[in-house]
Amino acid sequence: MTILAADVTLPDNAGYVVAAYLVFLVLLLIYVAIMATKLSRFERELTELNELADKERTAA
Amino acid sequence: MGDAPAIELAGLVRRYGERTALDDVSVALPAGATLVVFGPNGAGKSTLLRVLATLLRPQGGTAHVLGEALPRDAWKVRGRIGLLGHEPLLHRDLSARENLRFHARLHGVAFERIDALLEQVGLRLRADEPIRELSRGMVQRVAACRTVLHEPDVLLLDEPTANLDPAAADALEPLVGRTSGRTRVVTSHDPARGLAEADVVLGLRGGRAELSGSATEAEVRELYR
Amino acid sequence: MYGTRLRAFSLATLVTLTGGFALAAFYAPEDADQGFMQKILYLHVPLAIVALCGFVFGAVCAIQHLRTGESRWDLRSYVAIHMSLIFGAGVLVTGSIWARASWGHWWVWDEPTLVSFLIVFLLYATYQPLRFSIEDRDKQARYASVFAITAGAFVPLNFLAVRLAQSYTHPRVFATTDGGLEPRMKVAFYACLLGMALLYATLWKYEMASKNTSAQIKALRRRLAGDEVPAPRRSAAPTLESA
Amino acid sequence: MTRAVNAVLRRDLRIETRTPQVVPGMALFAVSAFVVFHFALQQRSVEGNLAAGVLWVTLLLAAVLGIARQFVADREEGGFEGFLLAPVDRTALLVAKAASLFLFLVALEIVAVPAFLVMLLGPSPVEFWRLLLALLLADLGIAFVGTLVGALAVQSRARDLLVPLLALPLLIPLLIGAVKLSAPVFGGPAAAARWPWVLALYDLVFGLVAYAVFDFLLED
Repeated sequence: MTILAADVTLPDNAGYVVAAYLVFLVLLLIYVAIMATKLSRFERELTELNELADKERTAA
Repeated sequence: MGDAPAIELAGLVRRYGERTALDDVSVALPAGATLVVFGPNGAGKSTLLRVLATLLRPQGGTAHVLGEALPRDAWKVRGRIGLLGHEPLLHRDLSARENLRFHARLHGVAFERIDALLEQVGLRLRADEPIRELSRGMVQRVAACRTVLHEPDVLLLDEPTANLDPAAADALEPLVGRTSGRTRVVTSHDPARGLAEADVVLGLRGGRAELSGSATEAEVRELYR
Repeated sequence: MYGTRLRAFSLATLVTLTGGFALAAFYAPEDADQGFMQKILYLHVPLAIVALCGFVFGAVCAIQHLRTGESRWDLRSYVAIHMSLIFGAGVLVTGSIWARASWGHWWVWDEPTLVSFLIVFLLYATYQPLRFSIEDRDKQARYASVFAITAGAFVPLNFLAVRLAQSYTHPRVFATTDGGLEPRMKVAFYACLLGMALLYATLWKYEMASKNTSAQIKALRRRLAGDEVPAPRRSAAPTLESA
Repeated sequence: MTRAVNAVLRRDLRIETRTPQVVPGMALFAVSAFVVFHFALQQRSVEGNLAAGVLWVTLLLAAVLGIARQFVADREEGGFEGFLLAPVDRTALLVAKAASLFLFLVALEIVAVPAFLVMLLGPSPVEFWRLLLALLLADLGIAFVGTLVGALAVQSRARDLLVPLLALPLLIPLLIGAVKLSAPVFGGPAAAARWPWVLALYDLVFGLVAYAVFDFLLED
């Protein structure tokens, strides 16, 4: 039965440990991905604003 | 009280999130006088009254009501002002008398005054009916009773006679009209009638004071253009 | 400015967290009862402690916000709770994996710390819906702060009640961090805890810097668009006053 | 302070007696829930921990209904503003609202507890005072937390959704204490002596928290 899983030897349990650390890694990577989208949005917006500023200067 | 103005605003600013509802509004009103505020819908009239009523904090500039600075001394001002707005601030399931008793308890006013006021506005016989069974004009009369229940020094009236027929509007006059002898701030959409009762005029558009002090009817009409 | 010292924070996090995990893997001995899988402790418990401290930090910022009325404190509180929620998700998943490894079930109700954590997590999960359902910015910020303070007070009470309610049937490795762990385990554990705290701080700074940047860009856009930009305004879902 | 508490409390009770909504709604819900439990559990009667659980879950959910209605009249009919315009301490609103919620809960329990004893409970109750103590302490806690949650949620668009989402997790410690304390009444395991104190601590903490933060929910 599964209750006895605690007695199982190392190789079986190692999977769970690795899985737990993987979860942590995945969460971090998701965060990196979210930050990446934000960063690219900032870049796009700043480029756009820069062009806008250039136009204003030539107009003035 | 001396010569200190009853209401004094200097550079008043109030925002709702992104939108600026009042922008750099200044005005002074002597005690016992009437200030009429004109302006199209959304110009900031109601916001102005809510700031004066201590319901909204000013976010810039200074506001003094009855010599007390808002919002710091707001608690000293409460109880000396009466607000009559679009909402009657009455519970629909309770009768006029029960509603007024609630406010009388809050303000520490004796119940005898309730009967006197209801008599004065001719609602004594209907005082025990739930508010929801009264007509719009009657509700507004009860709301006027609520406004003056605690003998406020300053009245803040947000289009008190809007949607009322002339007879109903006249019934409010002795309580909250010019003859009540109180300092009054009234908002209005009606240039002729508004100017007739105004000692001081304030014209708002987009939160800014376009007219201040005195104005002609033509100038007021220009606000709505 | 929240970007300052961000690099130092990132490096410190990198060093301590990898160092901590390395200690946990190679230096700390295996647990006598639980064997290798006890190694989850070095991940799960620091995560949980840091997440809870983050919630408390959010409550402290919320108190500051109500006292001063400055929107930057609201932003700090928001970001703290936001990060703690992410960490909390990690806690629940790793805790569940540990329960599976050690007792054979994905979820056990007689592990009071984990159960308490679930309740706290459920409560805080309402934080964002609450914010989004209040339109007026000032009011939203104020109500969110009231929530953060209430929930902050709830955290210890909840742990107390849940712990008292449980019978101690299972061997508990980490409830007695001071007494139960042998010295080498302790070293590894505290290294991991420090690393995790640094990670939280770093991510918090990242998020603050990002929110600040987005507020600055918005302000710049307004300036360039030529509208008369009124003096400081409060802007989108909680961001800074774009000064 | 007493003057304002008195005014608000009287008004709330008057509204409820004039057009009864909250208390009958909660009571009806509780009785319906007992019927639902009967069929869902497929049992003629319950006892012990199960009985305590059924009773407290029902009371808690009924309380959530009451919490959601608590400030609706104030918001829709200008009760907030009417109160804020008066020269009174704003804490009075918290006290009055908590008191009225407390009274509504007592009224609910006067109906729901006998209904539970008759409809679902198997063994006859022993040491009934334990249940009364649990009800008293829990009602106090629900009154504070409920007033806070009600005021928090009433300004939001998703009020009906937020109230249970906020209130249920917050009330879990209280539920634990109440169930532990009242289980012996229905033939459950004996309760440790500490549970009344845990409940009292809960009441104290949330009473203080509500007192500290309530003002900020009223400003505009």
